[in-house]
Amino acid sequence: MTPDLFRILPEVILTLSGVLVMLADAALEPRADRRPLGWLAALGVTVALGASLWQGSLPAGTAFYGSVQTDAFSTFFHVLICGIVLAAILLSIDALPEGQHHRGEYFALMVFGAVGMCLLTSAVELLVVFIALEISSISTYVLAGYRKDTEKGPESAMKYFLLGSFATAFLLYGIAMIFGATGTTQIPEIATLLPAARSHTLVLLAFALMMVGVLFKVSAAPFHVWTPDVYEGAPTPVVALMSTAPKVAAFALLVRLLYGAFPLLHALWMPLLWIVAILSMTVGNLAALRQQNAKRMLAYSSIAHAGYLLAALAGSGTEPIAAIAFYTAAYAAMNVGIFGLMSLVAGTSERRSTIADYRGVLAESPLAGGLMLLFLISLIGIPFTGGFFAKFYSFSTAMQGGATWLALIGLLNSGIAAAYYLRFAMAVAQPKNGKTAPVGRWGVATVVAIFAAGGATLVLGIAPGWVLHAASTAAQSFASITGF
Amino acid sequence: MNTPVPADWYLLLSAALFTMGVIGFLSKRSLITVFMSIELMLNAVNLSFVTFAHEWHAVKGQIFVFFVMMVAAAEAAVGLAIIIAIFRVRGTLTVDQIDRMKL
Amino acid sequence: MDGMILSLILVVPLAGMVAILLLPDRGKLPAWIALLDSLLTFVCTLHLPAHFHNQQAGFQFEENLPWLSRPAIHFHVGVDGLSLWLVVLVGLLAPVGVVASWRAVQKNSKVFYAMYLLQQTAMVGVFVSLDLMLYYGFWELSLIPIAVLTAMFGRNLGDGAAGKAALRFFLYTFLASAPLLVALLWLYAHTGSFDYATLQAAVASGTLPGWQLGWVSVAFLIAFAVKVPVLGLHGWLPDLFSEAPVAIAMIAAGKLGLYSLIRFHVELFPALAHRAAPWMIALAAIGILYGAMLALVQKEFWKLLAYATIGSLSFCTLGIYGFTAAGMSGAVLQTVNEGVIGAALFLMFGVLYESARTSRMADFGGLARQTPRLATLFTIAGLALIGLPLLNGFVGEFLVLSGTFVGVSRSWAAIAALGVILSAAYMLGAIQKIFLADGGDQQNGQAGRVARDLTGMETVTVAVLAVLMLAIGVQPTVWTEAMESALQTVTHSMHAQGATPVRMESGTVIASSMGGRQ
Amino acid sequence: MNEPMLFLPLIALFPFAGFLLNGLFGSRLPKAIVSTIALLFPLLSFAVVARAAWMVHGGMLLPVAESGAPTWIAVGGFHVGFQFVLDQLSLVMLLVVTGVGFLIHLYSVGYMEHEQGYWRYFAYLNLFLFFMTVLVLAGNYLLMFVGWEGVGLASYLLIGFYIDRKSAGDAGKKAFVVNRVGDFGFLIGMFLLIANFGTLNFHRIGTQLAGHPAISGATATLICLCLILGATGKSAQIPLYIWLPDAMEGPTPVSALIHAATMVTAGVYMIARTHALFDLSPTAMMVVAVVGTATAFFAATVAMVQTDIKRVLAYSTISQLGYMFLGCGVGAYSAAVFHLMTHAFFKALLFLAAGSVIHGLSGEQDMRRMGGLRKAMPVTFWTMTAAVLAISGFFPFAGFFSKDAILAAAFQHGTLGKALWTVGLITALLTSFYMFRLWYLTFLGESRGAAHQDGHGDGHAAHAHESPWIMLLPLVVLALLSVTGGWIGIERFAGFLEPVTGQAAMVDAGHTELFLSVLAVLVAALGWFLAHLFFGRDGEAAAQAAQSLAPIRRLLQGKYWIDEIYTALIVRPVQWLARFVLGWLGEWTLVRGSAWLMSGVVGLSGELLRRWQSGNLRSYAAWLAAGAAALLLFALAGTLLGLNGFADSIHWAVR
Repeated sequence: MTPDLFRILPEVILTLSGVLVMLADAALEPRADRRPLGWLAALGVTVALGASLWQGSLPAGTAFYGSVQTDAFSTFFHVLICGIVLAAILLSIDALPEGQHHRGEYFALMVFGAVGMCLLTSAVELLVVFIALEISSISTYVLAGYRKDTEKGPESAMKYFLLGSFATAFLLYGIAMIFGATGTTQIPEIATLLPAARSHTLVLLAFALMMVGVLFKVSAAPFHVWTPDVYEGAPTPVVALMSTAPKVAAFALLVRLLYGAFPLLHALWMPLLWIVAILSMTVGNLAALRQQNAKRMLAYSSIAHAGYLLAALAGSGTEPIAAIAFYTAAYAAMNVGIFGLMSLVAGTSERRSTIADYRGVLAESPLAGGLMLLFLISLIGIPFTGGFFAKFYSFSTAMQGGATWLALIGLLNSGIAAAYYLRFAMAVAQPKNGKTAPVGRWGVATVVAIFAAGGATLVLGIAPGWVLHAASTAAQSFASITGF
Repeated sequence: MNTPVPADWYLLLSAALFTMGVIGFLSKRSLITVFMSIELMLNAVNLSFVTFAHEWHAVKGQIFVFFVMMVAAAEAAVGLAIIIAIFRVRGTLTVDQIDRMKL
Repeated sequence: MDGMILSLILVVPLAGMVAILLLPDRGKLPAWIALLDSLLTFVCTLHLPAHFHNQQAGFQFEENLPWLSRPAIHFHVGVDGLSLWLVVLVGLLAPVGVVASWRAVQKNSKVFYAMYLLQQTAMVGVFVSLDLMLYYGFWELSLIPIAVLTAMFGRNLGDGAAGKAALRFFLYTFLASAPLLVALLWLYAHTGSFDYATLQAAVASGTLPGWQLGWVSVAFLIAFAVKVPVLGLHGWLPDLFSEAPVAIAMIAAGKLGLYSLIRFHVELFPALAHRAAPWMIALAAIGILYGAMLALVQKEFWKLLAYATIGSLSFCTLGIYGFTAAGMSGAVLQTVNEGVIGAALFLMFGVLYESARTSRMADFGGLARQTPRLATLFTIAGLALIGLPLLNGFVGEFLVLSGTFVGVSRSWAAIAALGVILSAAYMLGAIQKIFLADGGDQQNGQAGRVARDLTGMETVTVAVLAVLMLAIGVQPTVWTEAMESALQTVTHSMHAQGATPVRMESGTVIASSMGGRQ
Repeated sequence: MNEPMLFLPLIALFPFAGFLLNGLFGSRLPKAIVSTIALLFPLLSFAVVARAAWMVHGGMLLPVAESGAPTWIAVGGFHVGFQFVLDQLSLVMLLVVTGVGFLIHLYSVGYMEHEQGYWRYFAYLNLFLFFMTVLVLAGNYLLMFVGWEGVGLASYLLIGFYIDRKSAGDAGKKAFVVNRVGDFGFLIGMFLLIANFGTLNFHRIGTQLAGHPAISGATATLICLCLILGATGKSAQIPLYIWLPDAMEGPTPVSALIHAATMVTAGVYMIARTHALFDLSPTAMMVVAVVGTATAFFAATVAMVQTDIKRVLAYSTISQLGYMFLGCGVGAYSAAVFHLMTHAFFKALLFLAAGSVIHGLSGEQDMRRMGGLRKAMPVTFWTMTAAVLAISGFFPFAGFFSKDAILAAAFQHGTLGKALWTVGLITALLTSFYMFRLWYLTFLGESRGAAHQDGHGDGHAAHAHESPWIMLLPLVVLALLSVTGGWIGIERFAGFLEPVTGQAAMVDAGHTELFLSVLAVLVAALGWFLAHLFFGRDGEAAAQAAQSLAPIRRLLQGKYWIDEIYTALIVRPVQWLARFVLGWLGEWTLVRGSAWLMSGVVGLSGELLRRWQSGNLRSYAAWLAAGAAALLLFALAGTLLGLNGFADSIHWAVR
């Protein structure tokens, strides 16, 4: 029997590296350059990545009295989250302004956030879910408000913090309710005990309240209002992290809850998710049309992508899980890529905020402009890019489940989405005029991160075979364990 | 002699507390009070946990309460730090004035 | 070699693109690479007709490699009579486009030529792919270069008109292809494969639910009709033609949409295409007059060319939806003709615009003396466009009109034939305003804008196109033979739908038509 | 039977070779080489035709079919090739086309000597000959259509030869577009033929008709009417004649070749070629006859008041073509072709002589500034006199025989025939009147050249010089032909054409025929006398006659304002329709409007949603709470009310 520790090896490594970074930061004198700390954090995350890959080879099983479960599903998400955090750290090594003495904590916070998110994907005990959620949320709250000197930084942190804890309170209340109804907080046990639940209104209440918390984290439609303001205020590398990793972890949690805990309520949450998906897509795309600020526009686009992801749930069998897994991977690659480039192009002082500021970037530096075009095209969903295949796979799963209308609305929505992505791409492609500012310097770390993201987007578009395979094995193993 | 108070009463109290917390969150003007209302909501949840733990004679509920309190403490620390940061930059704590980012 | 040629044609432009991206953007280097690469592509495409067996039905040079197992997508490419000459056309137009933008594109030509070569791969991909998902991939990919290059190298960038035109073009096609993807997924959900042959069999077998299949075919039809463009969906054409760089505009309209209409609407859904035919014929016939009349009153030559293209493309749609042997072969031939003539006219208008910086025809006048070569070649291309016998336009138009008149409906054919008069009027009007003494600026002393004559390279290119126009006009059988064998299946399958194909030679009086509608 | 090859395709390919050589290399070759090329190839083509004529004379049976290339268009059972067929009719036409063509080429060398773009002129002229020979030799309608539009193109290029003159460009465009209207009719006719006969080959259609004509009279009439529309376009009859007078903008030899001798006769040739079909529908025949006569009379009236020498000849051509149409209309196809041949001779001569006059007066075309050229240009004078006598129909000249044959045939064609005959006779009177008017104004009386310009006495007559011999030789040859052309006599000519044009209704010999010809000559003499009266002795008779008829004179001078009516009725409405109905309504409102509306709605809703982000934390929290409430309601209400599909899976919820 593999010892319990192996089940949470990646999380342990991440925690250790976080602590190490904090200690190293304390050891350095205040004025020293914090860049090596970034490399240290990056090293830690890479080791954790390796550990989770190794963990994949272990047979699936639970640990710590069934509170944490590792299977192909959790490994897939572990690798994905570690990859995202690694990229975010690499991006921020060059992006953060010089001379800020407290930069050490920045990298530590990112690593601790990673711990929370990884734990979230393998937790099957609601208590562990709550703790993991809080760890990742708190670290992202602080990261959001990182640029303390600007007016927008603290405001975005404040909004994210208050609304986040508000939603977590709802989630917690839901957990209490389910505990009251079934007497347990173990996800598998909930599923078995559900038919014999004490009182059914309690179960439904619990489900609804938990959904509020999770949908907030996923930034789906009615609970998306925080996203634009927070993304606008936070520094761009943090947004690269915030818009992808927590969302990926939240979707893993959503799958765990829906398929693991409440399979019986299928007839209840299917139409619910239909409505939320359509709402998110439409709100996300329409609001982004007239958006001038680049980051706010991409915030709305992430809301829309949450909608496309939820649409996949309309499928039947294990297809939706595989589709969600693949979509999150492609979505992560695109968003990390585009935000990474925006942080590079805007430079340390973030002087490019509106879309018009990005005019003439392709002429200024063909490499950065070209890559930006690649990511935008992938976000639109043009074939031979990851974005297209993700949407294609998600909507074909929905179609298999008979949701033709959802697929049609989804694709028309991505048609509307093309309008504002293209407006951004056209601005980038315009020839230079007077006020085209110079593009930031290509640091080694940024090169690695952005080319990794670009490569992932292209590979997921042209030869998505092996990632598809990984996603479907994850779905198979999840299904076999939860036995639906 | 004094029959135990039935469990539902506790639940009702916790629900009441929770809704008061929500209303507080929506109506209060100062950041600190808003923050306090979140704490109130968390404690309401603790109450319901304890009730269910007693109901199901499972110690797990109480363990949960400890964790919730621990997390509430962590949140308090971070939350107050953020509130101070805002105060230093904006010089005000009234929620309605902190809306630089809109539209 | 036969098994590899199609993927070679797809890869060569990509290789050129990569070479251009890697090498520095100094002077004419990207342009030379693009020219050599496009010529190489053209030579490769010529391999196809050389080894094509006209009589052999079905697809040739087929390659079928599994690409993805989960949604069963294959890299399945093949060519038959229908797509053979269209691939060669793309091969031919590639170098012509490079020559056309030789002088026009000076700054960051690296991005221009890289995108341009990507466009060639996308277009060849559309014509050769037999797996509907692969087809959809190339179909969408072909939008990007056009949109980006129009935004970057468009004409009046100042007031953002180029950006708007690019955006309008992209959205028109992209929004229309959303339902297309849904239809594709629906078919996949019901048949489990994207392969053209299996889908064709499944649709023919009638196992798929009726009314939904109807909607699927409508989705296919609209997506392709926007790309042609058919009348009513042509909002994007005039803007794109007056904004896009010449090399892009000459390949943007017509070919992709028409080929897709035949292959993926008429051949895939014969019964439903048969039901949609009356509407399409009506739209096409009116489109011919609509385009020709609007071209008559245009003051700028880009808009004139746009509406002329709408008119001549409506001829092709008229031919396709007549389902007669003559009509369909005529339509495919007319597509090739429109490509050749359009390329020549675009190149020459580009030269005029580039040297005189204005597209208002009244500003020119009396250029025949200044630019003799340009005048003669322009007149030849113009006459080919309006369908002068012994040039290629006439053969296409005659076949389409005779096919429609005899096999479909006399009234529509007569209306369409009126277009012949209007086309002569607007083209000769243009020739007169630009090249002959139009009295515009001549009188008030200010000589018409000085325009440069064609350079050596440009003259050779347009001369080759002119000779091709004459060759197609005199010996069209070289081209129609391959097309006809491919369309055999369609015209016969149409037979099952009651549209009896026209038997012309046997002398018996055949006034057959669809449901006796005269 | 090894029939010797007649090399028919060469007849067409020789001029094409001339066109290619001059077209590609002409601008770099000296004038001498250009003219040798331009003359050599038509001569070769004429030689082949002459050899063919000699072979036929020697007893070779016609028709002979040879094909240039086997197939041209072969699609779906419809097959048409480059078949060239020589029969009696096309032999006559070829003799005229290549013969007169060569003479005009010779003349042009002199006339165009010091013109810019000399090589371009001869390239286009050769191109014209190529298309005309293709038209005549074509074995099927489609190949004829190639020639048909080809000559239209050549005439467009030649009319617009003077590229500096806007009026030339407009005239060229007008000619081509009006021809295109006719070609539209021809195209529809061809489609009807394909629909009814399945083929466009003359021979096959002939055999199908000869057997048991399966097609009804009505379809035959429809086909013929379409072909007539085509013919009126090409042969400048009402209603599509308006382009011919403007075509005078081109150089004079062009008018002689294209707008007198060859191209304009294509319509008559086509009708003669499809006489089998026309015989089937009397209504079509009647239409041809009436159109012909009306055009003849109408054009003759207008010609009377024209002052430009070339315009007079242009209207005279339209009038004479009217006669040929009348001939065809009454079934006398051979008479029509006979008149076509003779007309080619004397009308070409008239134009060339006029050209020589203009050349002599260095560009002067207005008859009011001519006069007294008799002594200055004797050869031109005598050849022109021969032509004037021929066209007026005086006895020994060619015009008398051919016009008389047509009028005789018309006379016998029932009551309608008699009416047409009378109009024809009146037109003959007008014809001789305006021809002699031209004759008097140009050659007799004293020169009015300089009087208008600078008042000194000598005027044009003094320094008007005779044209060089290269221009006069063709004049003399054509004069001979104009005189002797008619002596073949209609009987022998009809006999020769009989296998092609079928049995012509024989004129019953004896006194009626004699009476008609005498009457014709008298009418011609009367015309001469009137002209002599008005213009012979200049002076008061002409002036006071003009006053009394002033309103009619103005009407005629305005050419009945037909051009203006056409512009008002057709051109303006089309442009208005295009600019406003299609332009504004179609493009801006429907197409652009719909796209703008859609994007507007989407954009507006986007704007509203953007407003939703008020930035105020409490409003965010409110939305969050509202969302949560909605979710709760949905979860609870959904189960209790048993929304669709809810009840089955969690049936126990109601408990």
